[in-house]
Amino acid sequence: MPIYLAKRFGLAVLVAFCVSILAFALLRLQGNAAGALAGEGASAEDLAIIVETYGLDRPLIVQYASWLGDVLRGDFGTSYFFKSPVSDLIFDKIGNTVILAIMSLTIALAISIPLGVLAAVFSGSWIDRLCSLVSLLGQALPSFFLALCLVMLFAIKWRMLPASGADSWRHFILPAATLGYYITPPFMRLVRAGMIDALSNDYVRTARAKGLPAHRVILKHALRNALVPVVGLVTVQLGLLIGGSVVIESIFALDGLGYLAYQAIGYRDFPVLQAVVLLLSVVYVVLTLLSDIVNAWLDPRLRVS
Amino acid sequence: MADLSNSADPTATAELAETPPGRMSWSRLSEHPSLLIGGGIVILMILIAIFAPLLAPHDPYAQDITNRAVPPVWFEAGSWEHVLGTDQLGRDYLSRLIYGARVSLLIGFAAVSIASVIGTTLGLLGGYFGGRVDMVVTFLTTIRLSLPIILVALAVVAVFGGSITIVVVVLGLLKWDRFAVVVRATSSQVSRMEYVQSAKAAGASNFYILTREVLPNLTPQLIVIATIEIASAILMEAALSFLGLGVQPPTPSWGLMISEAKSYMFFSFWLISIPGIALATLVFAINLAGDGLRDLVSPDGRG
Amino acid sequence: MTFRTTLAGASLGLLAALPGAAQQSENAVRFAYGQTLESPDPYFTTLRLGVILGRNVWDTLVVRNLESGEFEPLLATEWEWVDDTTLDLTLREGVTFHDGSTFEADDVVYTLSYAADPENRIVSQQVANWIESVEKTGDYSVRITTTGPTPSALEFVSSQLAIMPSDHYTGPGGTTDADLPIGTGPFRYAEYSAGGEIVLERFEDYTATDAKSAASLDRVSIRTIPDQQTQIAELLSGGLDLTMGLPKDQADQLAQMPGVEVQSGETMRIVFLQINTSEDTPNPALQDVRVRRALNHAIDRDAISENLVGEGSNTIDTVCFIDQFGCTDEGATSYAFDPDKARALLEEAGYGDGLTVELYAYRERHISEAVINYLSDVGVSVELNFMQPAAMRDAMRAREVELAQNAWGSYSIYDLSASTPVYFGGQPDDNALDPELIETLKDAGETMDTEERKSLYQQALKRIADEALAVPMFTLPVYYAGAEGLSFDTYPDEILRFWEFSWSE
Amino acid sequence: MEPLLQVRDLKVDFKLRTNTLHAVRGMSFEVREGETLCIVGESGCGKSMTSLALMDLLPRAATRSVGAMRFGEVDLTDRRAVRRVRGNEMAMIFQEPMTALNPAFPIGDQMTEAYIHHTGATGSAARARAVEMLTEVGIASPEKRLGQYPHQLSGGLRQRVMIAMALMTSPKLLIADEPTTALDVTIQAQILRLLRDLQHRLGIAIVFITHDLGLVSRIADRIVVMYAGARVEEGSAAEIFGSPRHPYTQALIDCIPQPGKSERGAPLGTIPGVVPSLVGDVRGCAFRSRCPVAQPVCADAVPLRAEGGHLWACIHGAKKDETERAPA
Repeated sequence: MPIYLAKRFGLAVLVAFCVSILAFALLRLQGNAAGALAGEGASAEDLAIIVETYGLDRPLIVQYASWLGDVLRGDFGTSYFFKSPVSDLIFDKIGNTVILAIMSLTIALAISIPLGVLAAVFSGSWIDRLCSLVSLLGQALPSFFLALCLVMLFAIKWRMLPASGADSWRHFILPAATLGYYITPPFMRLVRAGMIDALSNDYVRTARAKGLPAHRVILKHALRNALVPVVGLVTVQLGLLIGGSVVIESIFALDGLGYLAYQAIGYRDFPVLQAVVLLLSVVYVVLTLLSDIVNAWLDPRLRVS
Repeated sequence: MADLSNSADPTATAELAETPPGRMSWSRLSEHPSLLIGGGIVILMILIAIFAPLLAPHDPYAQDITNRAVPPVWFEAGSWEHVLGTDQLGRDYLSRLIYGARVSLLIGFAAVSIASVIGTTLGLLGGYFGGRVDMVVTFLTTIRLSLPIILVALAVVAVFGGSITIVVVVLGLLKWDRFAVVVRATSSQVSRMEYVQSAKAAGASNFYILTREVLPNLTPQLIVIATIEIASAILMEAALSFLGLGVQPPTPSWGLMISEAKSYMFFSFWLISIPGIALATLVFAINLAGDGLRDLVSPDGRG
Repeated sequence: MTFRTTLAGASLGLLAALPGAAQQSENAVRFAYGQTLESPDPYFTTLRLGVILGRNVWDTLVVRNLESGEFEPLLATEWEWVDDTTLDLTLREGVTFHDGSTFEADDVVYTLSYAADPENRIVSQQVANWIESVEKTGDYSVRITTTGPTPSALEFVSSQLAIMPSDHYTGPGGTTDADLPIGTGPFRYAEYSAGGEIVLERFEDYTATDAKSAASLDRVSIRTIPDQQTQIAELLSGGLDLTMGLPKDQADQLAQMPGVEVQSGETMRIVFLQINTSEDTPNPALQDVRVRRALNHAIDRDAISENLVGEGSNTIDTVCFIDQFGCTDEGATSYAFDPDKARALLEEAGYGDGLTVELYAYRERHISEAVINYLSDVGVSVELNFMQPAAMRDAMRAREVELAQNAWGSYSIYDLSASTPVYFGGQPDDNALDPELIETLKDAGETMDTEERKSLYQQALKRIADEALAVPMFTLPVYYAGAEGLSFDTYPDEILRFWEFSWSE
Repeated sequence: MEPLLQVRDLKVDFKLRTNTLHAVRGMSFEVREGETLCIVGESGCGKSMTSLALMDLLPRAATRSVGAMRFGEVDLTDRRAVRRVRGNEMAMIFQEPMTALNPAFPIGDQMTEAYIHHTGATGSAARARAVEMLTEVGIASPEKRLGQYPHQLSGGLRQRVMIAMALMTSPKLLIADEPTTALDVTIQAQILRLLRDLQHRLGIAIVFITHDLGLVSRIADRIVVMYAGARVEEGSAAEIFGSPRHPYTQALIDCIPQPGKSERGAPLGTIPGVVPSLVGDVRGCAFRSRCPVAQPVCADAVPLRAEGGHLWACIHGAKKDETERAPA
């Protein structure tokens, strides 16, 4: 297993490296880097100075290497818009995004695991059908539409929750519920499939034959095994959530990474955008690596061998 | 006693006895109501999109800013002149909705066409050739998966400007991963099959084998993934347009209509709910059809 | 039928909703603005919010009384033009900055010198580039020497030139070591995070004057909420006390909600389409005057003004605000809404088969859409680039923009030098770069004689209109939607004077 | 003596979309205390379904109907009652020791949980019992085993663990569903010996389900031969092997490889033909399509013949007497 993990780690590093090239290309894609750095009304001399200070006249490879060096030291450059270090901005916002992602996941799991279990235990019944209907609807309803409807009901009509912002945990409920609802279907499908698979296993029959009550059979013996692939999905979804919350964060004016990136797109603030894309990709890579490790640890068969 | 092996599940054998496996037929189709309903709605929407000029009662672009936000006919202030009312610039909402179906479907189909070509090609190469080629394909797929798709799409649209073409190309270039993963897995199975091996032995070219022997066997899975991806592409277009970085006005796109209506939602909910429901219905129908197709392709339901 | 009742129910149910208790008890105001502030320093943002913060956190040397039109003392108690290019000011004593340090002549010299130096790259060069030098003539007196006759000098002194403490900056571009910017105004920064929430607190040691009182609110928090519907939701759910800049439709509807009060006000803000006719225009068709005239004829400004913008909006024929000194539409060509004529002009110019232009815009998107529809009706198809103001400004200054939908508020300065020259006087935002216009506007800006100055401005405005170098459209009223019980006055300069705000009861 | 387990007219059906599959068609049998009853038949003949029906473990798609089914005093048609005895007085072990244990939990946990549930014992008492049982089934260093996971044990060990687990609650009846099929021949023999040994020492009744008639001869007191969901013959081991009456039983016995008699590596004997479909109504003798001595009358209801405790369902066979054959 150490060899397997070492391989996975190597792959992760390689992927992160390639993503960094893409992210670097993103900044160069929009062309006039010097002009963007110099800002408005820069004179020709200004531009020349900028080209020299930032080494924009060097070969791209050299520029990339020095940029990568900076990035590895945690220096993502300076925001065109805010004129402050990108790393400060990211450090400022990432907390909100992580809270949102974790809350969304918690909500998604709290819904999908019980429903997935029910759907599997009563597979083919109306509960199962209802669950798959809900899951289909969840995939069909645009997240931003759902978000607006939730705001209308919970914030305006019933005045139970704030409509936007990130000041307290209550502010996170609506955005987290929206994202959570949106990512519930894949979890529900996975739990259901895993449970159906687990329930058809011989060890479940053994557990029943031992006279264990149904809930113990289902919740202990079947669920434990059905949850193993869920762990993998959790890490993957966490990665996607951190990147995919752009829409939701902007609707709820939730001051997180996605919102920062969305604003950065509006300002053509490429250093920020570049940093967020790179960061999110690396987070995803790290999380998938982590999921492999956790899976290996969860499965006793892999743990020992 | 060799025939007394012990593993048979009486139900499974009975099912097999009842219906021959892997055969698609109308009688089997009728056993999948979700496919019938979903497919029916999708076909209806496609027809609406194709015949939009005949169906739309007004020019979807004709604005009349003295006659704005007229509610649909079922409200007191509504009229049959504008069945679904008019939008914030006085354009006929029904007509825009009808033309909007074109945009959604066009983007969905076009983007997924690009994605499926890329994904299928990569998947086929990886699955069939294995080894180094496969490593490269897997690597590319991993990189693609690690990119935050919405953000990258937004960034590219921001650089190149929003238009239907850009949205289609961006989504096409970003959504091939599922095709690659599934095609790779299946084609590596298929390429180990006897008839592929014998075709190889008979000296058939790789291209011939891939296109004539392997690809046809993947078609059912491809269709299933394509439906799911079309639904997801349509939703992403809507999200991009909602953020103002997708299709640009005055093109009627459902995502854009939702975006334009959002600041009216607390007072004229119908403005946002009409395109919202249309979008949800289309995506729901496609997913429903996709589920049905999946059941049809892999009857054990684990596909 | 059920669908119908659901829809109706949803809308009606909302109308019954009441905004909750506002922030009376906290004696605070929660305000939302639609665009992100790029810098807490008013010299480094063109955003209206930056101007608002500039007035609340800082003081200017003098201040204009909007009713009388006269200048009144603020940080300066007396001022006098010694000659056409020399202004002497006597400063107020006993004023302290938020950090406790005393306000002195050094601070004025430092701030104005910093702003005037183009190397320091403040965003709007015209507010200070008329300053040749500033010298300290005593602990509480300074002398400003101008580069030439500058009739509008006090306009800038009274509006944009906020006084910072000396040695506030560490380098060009507004770099500073201070955690939060420091001023002498009625409020001080308590919190600022880039793109996040800004919190102002009452400055207890503020030196109140007749022109500017001390604050009564304890606290003002300002959030960026880009989505209008989120702003409305916050207002309706009691999460916000004030927002400004909502479109007419939303303001009209909000006005009918219990618990929300909507005020509208005429403003100095003018909406016009700027046309890139410069040599490096990305769209050479725009260099053809017939095309530009066609654009003018194609758009029904009256209809947009009346239906989309609402009360308080007046159509304009020149790129300035009518109450500004020097602004007039006399003698300027006015282009009536005439799609046929527009089509004919395009035909004549060789674009009968259609023409594609890119339109950049950063606010009032609904107006952009109406404009696009009008233009497409005469065969001009428009690609819309909707972006953040700073990004659009950069694109404009790089002359990459074809058509720009601008909404210019002249920094609340009642002098034409703050409007027309910005776009036609050779300044960075100028996309016409017409030498004749640049010359005329420059002359006018340096002419002290009022009548002569007026006539030079009129000449420039006439040329802009005749050559159709822009599509002047209308003035923009601003709508303020606030919680019931919040009392405040609105002014045409769109500056929220938080120090005048209070909660009734 | 009252039989420990009594089953009369057990039927298991599976509803299909358009039809019904009759997996078990009217099985009846009895098991006495301390006795080993073997149920023998080809795969798919319904023997496993029979055992699952006893334990109320049938798949959800199955419907069960029964004339009578009693375990001692307990009515096994009463689901609540079943839950009390299942895993307690009535235990079961399965064919695949690889998969019958949950891979996610250690052995000790899986052995003790049901014991704790049924007896209310404390964790440590349960572990002590588990150690005792592991020793009982001949597992060395049982304490160490308790902490191990199933994948760390060999197949034979796992089946021993299964047996130990089944014995935790001192059951009166052990249902063993093909417990040795998945094991090597040598391990098979060990497990069989263990089961026989345990039965002698603990006095447990065993229902041993297998397709392997060869095994049956080594362990059975009584034998039920099943074919196509129904009992075709029942008798003591001596009766079945000594004078099989049903042509199917005879065919099965002919298939057993005889050490010394059949050549090593020679193809095993097979019964020609295929098992008939059990979908829809099954009339007459289900074996008649493969039966070498079938008669037209075999399509009618099959008589059940008895000779003492020896029962068989065939028109033939009062004695191995050709004259009994009905006229053509």
